[in-house]
Amino acid sequence: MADEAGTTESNGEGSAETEAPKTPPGMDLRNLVDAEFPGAVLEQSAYEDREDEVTFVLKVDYLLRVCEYLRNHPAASFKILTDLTAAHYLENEEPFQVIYQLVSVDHARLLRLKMKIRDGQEVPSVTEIWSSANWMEREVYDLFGISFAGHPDLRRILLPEDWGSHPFRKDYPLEGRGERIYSKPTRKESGE
Amino acid sequence: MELPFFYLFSVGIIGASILMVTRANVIHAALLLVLTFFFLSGVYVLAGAEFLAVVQILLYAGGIMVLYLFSIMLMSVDVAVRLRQFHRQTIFAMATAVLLALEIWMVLSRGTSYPAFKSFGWGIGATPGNVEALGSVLYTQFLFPFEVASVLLLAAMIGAIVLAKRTIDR
Amino acid sequence: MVPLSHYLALGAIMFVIGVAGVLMRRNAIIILMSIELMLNAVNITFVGFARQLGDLTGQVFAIFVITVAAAEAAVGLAILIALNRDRTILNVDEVNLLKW
Amino acid sequence: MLDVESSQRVERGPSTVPGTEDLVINMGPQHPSTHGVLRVILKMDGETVTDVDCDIGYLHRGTEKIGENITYTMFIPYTDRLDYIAAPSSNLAWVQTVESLFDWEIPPRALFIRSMVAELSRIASHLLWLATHALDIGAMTVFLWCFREREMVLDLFERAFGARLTVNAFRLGGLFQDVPQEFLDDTRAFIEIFPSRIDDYETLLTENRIWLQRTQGVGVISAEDAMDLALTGPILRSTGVQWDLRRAKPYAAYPFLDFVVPVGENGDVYDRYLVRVEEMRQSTRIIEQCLDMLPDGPVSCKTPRTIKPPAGEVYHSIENPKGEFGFYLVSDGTETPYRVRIRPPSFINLAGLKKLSVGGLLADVIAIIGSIDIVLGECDR
Amino acid sequence: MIAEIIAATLKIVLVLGVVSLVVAYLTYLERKIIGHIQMRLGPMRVGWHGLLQPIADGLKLFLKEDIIPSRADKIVFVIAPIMVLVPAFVVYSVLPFGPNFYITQVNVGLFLVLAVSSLGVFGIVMAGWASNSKYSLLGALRGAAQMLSYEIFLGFALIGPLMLAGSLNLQNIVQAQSDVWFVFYQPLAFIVFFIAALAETNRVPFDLPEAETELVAGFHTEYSGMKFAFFFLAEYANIMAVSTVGIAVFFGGWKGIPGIPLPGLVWYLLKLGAIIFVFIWIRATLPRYRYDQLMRIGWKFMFPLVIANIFLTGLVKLLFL
Repeated sequence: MADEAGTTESNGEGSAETEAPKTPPGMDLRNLVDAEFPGAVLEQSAYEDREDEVTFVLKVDYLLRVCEYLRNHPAASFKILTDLTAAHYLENEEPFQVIYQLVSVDHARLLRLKMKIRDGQEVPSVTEIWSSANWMEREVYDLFGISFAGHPDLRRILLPEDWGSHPFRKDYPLEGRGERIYSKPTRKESGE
Repeated sequence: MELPFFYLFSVGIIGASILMVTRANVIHAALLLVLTFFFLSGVYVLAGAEFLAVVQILLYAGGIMVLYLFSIMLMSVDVAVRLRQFHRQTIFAMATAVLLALEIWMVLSRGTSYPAFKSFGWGIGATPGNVEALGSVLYTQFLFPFEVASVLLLAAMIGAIVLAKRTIDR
Repeated sequence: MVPLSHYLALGAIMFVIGVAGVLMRRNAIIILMSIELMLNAVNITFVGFARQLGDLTGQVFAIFVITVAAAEAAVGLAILIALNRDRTILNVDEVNLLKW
Repeated sequence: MLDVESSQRVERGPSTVPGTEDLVINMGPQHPSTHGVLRVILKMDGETVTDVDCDIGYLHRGTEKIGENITYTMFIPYTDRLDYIAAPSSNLAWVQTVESLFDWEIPPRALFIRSMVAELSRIASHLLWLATHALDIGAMTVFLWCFREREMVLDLFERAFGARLTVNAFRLGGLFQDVPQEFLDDTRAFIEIFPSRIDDYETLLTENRIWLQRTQGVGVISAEDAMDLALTGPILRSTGVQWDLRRAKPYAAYPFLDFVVPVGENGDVYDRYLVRVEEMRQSTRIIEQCLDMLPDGPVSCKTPRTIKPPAGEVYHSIENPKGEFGFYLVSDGTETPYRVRIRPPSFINLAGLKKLSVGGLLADVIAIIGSIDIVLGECDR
Repeated sequence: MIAEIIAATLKIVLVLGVVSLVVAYLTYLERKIIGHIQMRLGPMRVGWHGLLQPIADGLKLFLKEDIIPSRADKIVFVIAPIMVLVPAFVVYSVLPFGPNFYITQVNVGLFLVLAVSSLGVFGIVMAGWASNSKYSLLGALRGAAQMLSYEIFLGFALIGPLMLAGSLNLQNIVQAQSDVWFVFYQPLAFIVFFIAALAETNRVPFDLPEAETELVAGFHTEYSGMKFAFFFLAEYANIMAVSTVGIAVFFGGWKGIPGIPLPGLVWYLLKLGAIIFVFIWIRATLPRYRYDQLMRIGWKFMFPLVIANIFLTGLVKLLFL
């Protein structure tokens, strides 16, 4: 069912791209996702002329489904999750953005997915879809404190296990010890 | 000249073997046993069995005892050191050993009067450890036992593999 | 020239030490090594006699004894490794599954 | 089989822990073949590896956070310290990312010099990789031979930029100043002798039976798995996927240059070796073309005194010697970036170590770590 | 009687002194040769062209702090280097260096060499176990398995030439090669012997017990100072010993090419230099085998080869001699 819809969609897209070059880049993918998951893409941002900077802002609930769809659909075929990171916008209502940078080798194109989340909100882990997410989600957890539901091994990766806070948040002080809660390990702990 | 060396080696053998039997640390015991074998090969040299002396070092020390050490390292021996080392039956065991020693001593002290020994000419002196002679005896007169020994070794090899391998399929 | 009785006495002492080791110790590896000691005690006797009688048969038998000792060590250690792996046993009195 | 860990056993009773036969080996962070401060915790059954866990972060300096608090130009030297084996490549990734926020016209001479220096850095990086990889597998002569040529490359860097390792090669908008003529002459002299030197290394390794036995069929990964793990660079190409950003998303002068993207077949350590060695040859070709085609003219476009890119976000990546090296940059229109994210090839490729090495032997892990070609400065950032 | 003892002692001291010196300079030779293969100079600072480098190294090692790890088994830890060094030197007691230049001759000479050199593995196992370190233990286990297996091939490879010579006495074996060196009769045996010798002495490509990139330094990871120097010396003494055995059994020992009048000792040294050069050359050229590959080529390739060689030798001897 999904496959059929996908193929017809992609065929339509191929022709649309050649006929109407004026459409903003990434519309084919947008249509693809909208057709399968209406309402999943909250907004789409891209430079007028840059194919590779296409960005979809996704609803958190749809993340896993959209990712899997984009990975497996032949018209998208985003086999590589090349980068996964986060950004902290302190003033926003949903201060954290989780950013997924996808690469399709078959079509030689890039796509950026984004999710805006509140502080403390859990994000579903995409490790089931792309194994490469494993370490990158750990890194985001380590540095931003965003936890990923369903991650097989969510530990800190770059900082010590007992580092008290998440330094890449914008409210992390740059000087002094600040909120950096770091307790020296007791003798017993470090002895093992 | 031989006698002092014999006593030296004997003291070494007895001392090292007593230490070996009483050590708690298995590795130390094994190394002491190797030491015993060195002294033993010294005794073999004195007895004119040079080939046997070298075999003793090559096979016993260089082969079997390395196998022992190898196996000990594969097992967890550090725990065993802290456990009780001797049986509850130690006293009886000692008594048995002493009894055995007495018995052997009695046999030995009366030994030369046994009729079976009398027919041999005592003190002929030894053939020197002639490797060629030993080889020819081994491969002619004792060919059958030799072959049996090789079969025994084969059986032991297969048995060891079967026993020590976790799963045969792997 | 070392008299025969010396060889025999040395063999006897080694044998008794070996017997004592087998009977007293709980550690299976040391028991195996004590058996090696006993086998070597026998070898001394063989070699002593070979020397005394001017006959190589004793040495030949000593070689066979070493062969048997090698086989015994291989199988014995294999058993110990199997025991140690499955039940982490090193003491003989814990091997009591077949004890009546 | 080996049991060194278990000191907690009780006198009686069977062991209840099923994993007691495992030997845990801590490899690093001061181990000779972890190529820096990488700590690998290996669980082994005898000599067979059953589990791999990497402990990284010993070199974590918060480079991304630093980048968010200094100006765009000031961050260029920090990129040197990421992949310090091939520093110009890191510079290139950063300056191109920032430039892509503007609509500057970079002069062609600068583009060609950038490509040329990036390829020189690729040669330098691959030489260091080959040297240490061969040394890990025990071939010590290759190590010193490779270093001889790497010294020549570093001398070229010194001639052009005044530094050997952390060169700070490029500026936003082009180059700081034109390279001296001697640099071009020396580069030409270098690429004339370099192919024969590659032949020398290959004489020692490519058909060496021991080398083949140690590398063929070791650390095999399929193209699907490699993409799933986002392995990029020579590792991905060794599986037969022709994915090279110089080709797929051409940047700098690469659209005008003719080169072959070598791919392997089996995705094992040996194919990665072949791919990298062939890449060195191709790099030589690229450098030669750059020298031939090098146009005259300025080396920098006019840039404002303070660099304030328009607000926006961009992800730009280049083909670093190790793989895809990219920056995700968010600009809020001020002098400093709002968010700098480094897409580190070593970090992500290292995540594949577990997949590559479980089931192999201890010696294979060494070969596999070598074949991944990590540099911890960029892995830990 | 006393004169005999003094003469014997003098001989021993002389041979041991010369051997120690040669062994020390083997390290220099190795560094120089490898240096030139790798397009560099090797040691150049101490003395003319670094000639005093081995002495400087020895002094440095002698003055270094002697560290015993706190959780090591101290007695075994101390005995281990001795157990490695002593067999390495005892072997020299029966090796022939010249027509009249040897310590002693015994009629089980070659056999004794094999037996004593097999004891070196004890030192390795003891060192690995006593260090109480996993790298050391792995190195020791590898070492034990490797040396135990390759000793067999080494011994079996020597049986072919032995059958031709009909003696275990090394001087007799040398004499038996007055006409033709055994290497021409027994090329297979020599190949296997040489490979096994590389493995026995833990040399590249079989240096697994001390593979620095895998096991840091293998069984002697925890050793320092003079104890470390003992392992080092023993390694080179073993190389020289096994080369000497190879020369005696396959290359006519101290016998030269007829027509060139040189003393036996000089011939021996020339041959030794050639063989050791090959050892060093191999080290500079080849990568390292993996553990399972090492065992595989041993048991599946070399073992059948030596058995076939013995069989062929016996057959030829039976039919044609």
